[in-house]
Amino acid sequence: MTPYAYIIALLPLFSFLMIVFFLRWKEQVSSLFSISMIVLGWVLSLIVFIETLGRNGAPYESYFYITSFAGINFELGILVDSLTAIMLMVVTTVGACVQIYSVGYMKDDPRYSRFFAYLSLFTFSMLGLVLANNFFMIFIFWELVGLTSYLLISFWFEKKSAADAGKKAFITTRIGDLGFIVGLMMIAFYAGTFNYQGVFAKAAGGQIPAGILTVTAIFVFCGAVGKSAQFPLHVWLPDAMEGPTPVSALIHAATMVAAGVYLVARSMPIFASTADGAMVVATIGLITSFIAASIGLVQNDIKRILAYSTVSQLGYMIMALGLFGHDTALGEESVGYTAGTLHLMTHAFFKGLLFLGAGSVIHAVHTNDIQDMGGLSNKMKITTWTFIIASLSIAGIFPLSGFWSKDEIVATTLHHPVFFIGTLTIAFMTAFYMFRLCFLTFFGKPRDHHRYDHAHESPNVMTYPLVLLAVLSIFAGWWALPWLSHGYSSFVHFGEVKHEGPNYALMLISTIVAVSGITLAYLMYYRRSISAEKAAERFKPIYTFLYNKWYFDELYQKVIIDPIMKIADFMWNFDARVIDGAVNGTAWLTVLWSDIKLWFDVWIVDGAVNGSGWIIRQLGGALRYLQTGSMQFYALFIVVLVVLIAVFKFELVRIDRAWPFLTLVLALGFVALRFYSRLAAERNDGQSGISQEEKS
Amino acid sequence: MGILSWLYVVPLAGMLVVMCLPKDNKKLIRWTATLISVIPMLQSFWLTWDYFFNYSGSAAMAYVEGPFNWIPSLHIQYFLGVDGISVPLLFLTGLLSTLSLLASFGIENRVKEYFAFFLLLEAGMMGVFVALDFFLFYVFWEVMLVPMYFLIGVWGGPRKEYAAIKFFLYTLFGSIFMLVSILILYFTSNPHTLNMMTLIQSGSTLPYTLQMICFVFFFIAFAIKVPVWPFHTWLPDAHVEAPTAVSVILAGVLLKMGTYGMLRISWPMFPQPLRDLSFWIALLGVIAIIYGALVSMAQKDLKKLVAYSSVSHMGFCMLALAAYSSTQAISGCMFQMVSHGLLTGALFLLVGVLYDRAHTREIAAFGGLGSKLPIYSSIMVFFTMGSLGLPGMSGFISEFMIFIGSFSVLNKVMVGIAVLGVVLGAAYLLRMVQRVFLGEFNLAKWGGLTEINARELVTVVPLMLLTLWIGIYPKPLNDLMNATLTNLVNLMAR
Amino acid sequence: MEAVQPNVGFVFGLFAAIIITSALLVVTLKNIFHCALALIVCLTGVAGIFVLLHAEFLAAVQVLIYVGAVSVLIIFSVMLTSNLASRRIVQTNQNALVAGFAALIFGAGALLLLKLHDIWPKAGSALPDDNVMTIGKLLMTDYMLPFEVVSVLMLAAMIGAIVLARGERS
Amino acid sequence: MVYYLALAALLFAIGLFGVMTRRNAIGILMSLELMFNAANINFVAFNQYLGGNGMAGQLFALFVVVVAAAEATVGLAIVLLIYRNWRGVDADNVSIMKW
Repeated sequence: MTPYAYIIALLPLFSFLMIVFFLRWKEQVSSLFSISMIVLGWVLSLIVFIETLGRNGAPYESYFYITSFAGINFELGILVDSLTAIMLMVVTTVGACVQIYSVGYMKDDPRYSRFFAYLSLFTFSMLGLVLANNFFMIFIFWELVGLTSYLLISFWFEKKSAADAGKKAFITTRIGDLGFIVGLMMIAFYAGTFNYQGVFAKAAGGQIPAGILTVTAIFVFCGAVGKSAQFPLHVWLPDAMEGPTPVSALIHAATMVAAGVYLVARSMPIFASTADGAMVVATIGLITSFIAASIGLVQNDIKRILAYSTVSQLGYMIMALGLFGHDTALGEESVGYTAGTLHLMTHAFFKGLLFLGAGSVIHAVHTNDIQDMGGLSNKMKITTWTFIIASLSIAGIFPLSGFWSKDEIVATTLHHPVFFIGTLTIAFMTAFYMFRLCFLTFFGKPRDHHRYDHAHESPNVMTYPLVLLAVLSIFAGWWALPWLSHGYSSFVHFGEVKHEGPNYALMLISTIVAVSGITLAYLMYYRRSISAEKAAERFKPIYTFLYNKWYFDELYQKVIIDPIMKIADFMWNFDARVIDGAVNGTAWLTVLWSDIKLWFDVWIVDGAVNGSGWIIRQLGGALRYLQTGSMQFYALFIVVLVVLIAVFKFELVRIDRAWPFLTLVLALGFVALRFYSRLAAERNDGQSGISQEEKS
Repeated sequence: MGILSWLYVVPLAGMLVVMCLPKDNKKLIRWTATLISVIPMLQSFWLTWDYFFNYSGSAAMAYVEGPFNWIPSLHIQYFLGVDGISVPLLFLTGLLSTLSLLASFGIENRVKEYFAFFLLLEAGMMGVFVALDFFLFYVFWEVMLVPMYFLIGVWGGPRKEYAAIKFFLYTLFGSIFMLVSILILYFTSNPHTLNMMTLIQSGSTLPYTLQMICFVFFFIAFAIKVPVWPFHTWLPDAHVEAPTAVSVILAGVLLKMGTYGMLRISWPMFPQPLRDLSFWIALLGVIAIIYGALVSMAQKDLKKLVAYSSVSHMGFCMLALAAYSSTQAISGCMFQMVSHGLLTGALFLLVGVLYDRAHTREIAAFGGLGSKLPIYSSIMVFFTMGSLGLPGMSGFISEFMIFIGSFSVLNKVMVGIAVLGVVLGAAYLLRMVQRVFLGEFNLAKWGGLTEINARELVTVVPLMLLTLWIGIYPKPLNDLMNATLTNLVNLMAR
Repeated sequence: MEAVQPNVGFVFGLFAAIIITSALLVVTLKNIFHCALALIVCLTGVAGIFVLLHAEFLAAVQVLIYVGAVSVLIIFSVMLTSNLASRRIVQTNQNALVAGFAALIFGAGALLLLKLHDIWPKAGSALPDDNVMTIGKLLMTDYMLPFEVVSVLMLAAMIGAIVLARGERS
Repeated sequence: MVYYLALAALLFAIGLFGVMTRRNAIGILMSLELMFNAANINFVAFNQYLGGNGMAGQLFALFVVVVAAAEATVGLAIVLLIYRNWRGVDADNVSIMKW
């Protein structure tokens, strides 16, 4: 099956096209078709996964189309190794759950079919991204993911906030892509190829200068920063919660944001060759994780809390991967790669579950604000328990899958004290805000009775996916049990046994941290023995600061967006006034110059012309009486002149002697003619008047 | 008479036919003109097809007609031929002409003159792309101006006279520079000739100063057409005032003539000045990219936004042209020309569709059209995405190649700044999409808007397909041009 | 006059006198109808001159076309147009004096020129006897094109005349 | 030959006088015929005395006759028209091209 793995990606594309062109009008058929395609994809992924397991994760690569495009090879191919296989499983599993769930969640939406079409397109892009075997292709799907996320986030585009969020997501990730493009240009220029293996070979072989490699790595990482919502481009993700909840689950748990982590994991050989670059990655990861977790502590919107938790967890992964790169570059052993990718997988399951559970809650109470919820556990059993399983998992409670992956991350940071402390702090905060959420939502007394009375458990079509994901949230991590010598770790390292035995001290520490976080939340929000309000009052500045998300949005608005708009307006005015003004000014000067010339023309040149005209007119006034209108008179005139010419021509008269006489004759003749024709004119005037009358 | 002559003779003949039709039978005039323009369209299709299979392997001119001595006393020859850079543009010209004629059915006053002018315009455009003699080239170049002037000046919007005159004077201003350099070339060549092919070979043997003068003069002439910042201000006015179809042609074909001229004439003819000025050309390109994008962002008029986006997009072409020694960049430039023709042409068509219904183009006046006009909105969003360089569409291929190509030969920081244009492009286009199509729908105001109709669909669907094709499978287009471009790059980098 | 036989000289004198006299009558008579009659006489005289000059065919044509056709045409139009045919009014206009003087000088000058530049041969050349046949042949060979053109001209004139004279149908 | 030429000259002068002086349009036409005839006489005479064996002069005369006939036809038609429009054929009155 592996050679045909591309079919997995093509199935959702097929479903997208089918829905758009044929099935759009039949809503149920659309959704059914879409779901069956992704389930089929899941089955195929499973086969691929098993086959890859059999190969011990060894890469399988095939190109089915290579063109040398103006000097650079552009390939269209697939690369299936352990990472790809895991991602395929994750994407199809979560994708299938989300789609099934959407049948219930989007039931009455007027654009139901379109929603499934978009979901399919998104799944296609994501699978393509995962399967790609070179940087060019990954970039293509990368952008497609951006587009479809835009479409999905602003799915309810009538809502201004949704439309804004979509735009924000697209543009913010695009800023990251900017760096990615530059990274690609550097790859193309310095490596001369886009193919992963080719680039990695060059990077590892030291054929690229170290400085360049660092810069390249950082630029490529920029793409990941945008897509995975890392600091400083993390602002789009919480806003993106404006999309329908299944979309949030799909985009922000399993796929789009995972793409950034995937990119870093995929290009790990580059990062593993540059300690500085990898350190930048790790630092960014830590900062992001910390910022997001701290914001998550005080938010009230159920989805936003999850969003910040996502950002925080992504920061974890990035940090782990960065540390791995750093250590490897320095020749040290590290489990960061295992940790990062493992957490990517487990996180996908439990975060998907959390979002879907949140969706289920929202579906029931029609609000996002946890202050308006409470006591829902009585009404929504399945939702509550699956949600709590996921929360335990994310908090890192033994033996749920989150525990194992988080444990690995903590293990990664062992040699880096700052990171170690940061990680534990974040783990504490995570446990706290997750259970704050749980307690406020599901336990205690209902705070809004109207909503509470209205609440009900979601239909089966929505709860079954929850259960499935809950099972995965519990067991998926067991694959990486430290007691297994040929478990997850050796799989992602292509069979190479990179394994550290269980570190019981570490496990203990992280468990204590998690449990203490949960306990604090329990005390504050369940038992209410510590007043949350008082705490907020006491640390008012910090609370406000966190509540307003560190003022990132405002900062960006002030520092980036406003100036850009100002510059844009300025440029526009510049264009209209200065450049166009210069053009129009030139035109004006030309016109002025023309006016001067016109004056000159009218009074001097035309004066001369008109003067001669005037003279001619005067002459004409005299001569016009020759125009009697009678042809016979003309004939006579001609004959006279012919005779005269003949006289001179044949020298019947000597001009040199006769000219005074001739002049006299001519002058007299002229006067006579004039007089004569005047007479004729007067006589004819009467007649011609009559003839005019007769003519009419 | 070979096919290249027919390419421009048919529209010319068509113009005469249209002029002979009865004035009042508008339907007849419209269909006649459109059907006549189908002939050169099919010819250009066939040409592309045949060129691809039979001639694309070599850089030599194909379908050559002549050189026949035409006016021997002035050494003017009748000399036509095409190669890999003119064929795609001929294809574009043929296609866009027919589509724009189809989009012109809404014209109601002076129908006959309109369509006659349009066919004349098409003849001129075809002629420019096939001419290999400077005299012919210049004649066709000028022939286009006249119908364009009238098309804008008679059928345009409220400030049409201003726009038409501005366009005319601007281009004429450039043409004069071109004429001067042509004359310089003519009088310095020995024996005197106006044959481009010969002059390309001999141009580089002139004294350096003279080369520089000719290069700069040609550059000004072509830059105005492109338009390169700061010669661009005629473009927004002309675009905004021109009727839809004329905007399409203006953006789709006329702008390409500038870059085509550079690639065909001044670049290979004067490699030394090109080498010395390439930094400045790239700088102009980058300024145009950023500046055009920023100014687009400030626009309130839909059409003006698209017009300024043209400035930005053509800036990419200039950047690529500055990277003359990279085949990728030059192919990217050609791709960008074709792609911009398709995308911006389509965007203008679509803006026209909306304008026909709403009679306004003010962005702020709309909102939420997505729910009322789903098909129209989807198509518009499609082209917007193409325009901002989404993979899978032609714009991506071209921009990507330009970046890769110019990164390898130009100042790397400058190219990095140019990449910013991509984000700014996304910003202004998405802002536009958001404010026009998303958000709340004003039912009272726009309740009467109707969905895009079949004829209008016919005009944009081919462009969609081509955009997708080039975006997904650009190999044929690349193969079509590759030999020619390699040869050109060798000439330019000599 | 040497080349002309004595009797020919007499005949020529006779014809010349007839021509001049009738021509003068044509231009001076007050009754336009009488003018037309005088014209016929004059044209017949010219035909006689043609015979003297060995242009028998031309003479025949002269009689047929001029005397036969054109004159009839003129008389017809005189009858059609002239209610004045019988009336006697001055048939010359106010130009008469100057015109007479000019014509006189013209004629006199021509005669004077003939007198002063006596370059004209006295003897005629021998024309083919069958000059009618020769003319016919020439018309169909060397002068084919002028012949055709003149035919077309005739046709055009005919059509034109018909169109003009038909007037507007109301 | 000189006599023939003299005759033609006189005839031409008379015709000229007629053209210039007749009031009646038909009279003018008749005078024109006189001038044509004068020219014809010249042609034929030249043919006789100067034309060698050729017949060019006579042929020209022939064409002149034909053209004259055509001219007369059209001329008379115009005269008829003038008569119809102005109720007279007095050429003096047909002076709409006067200053």
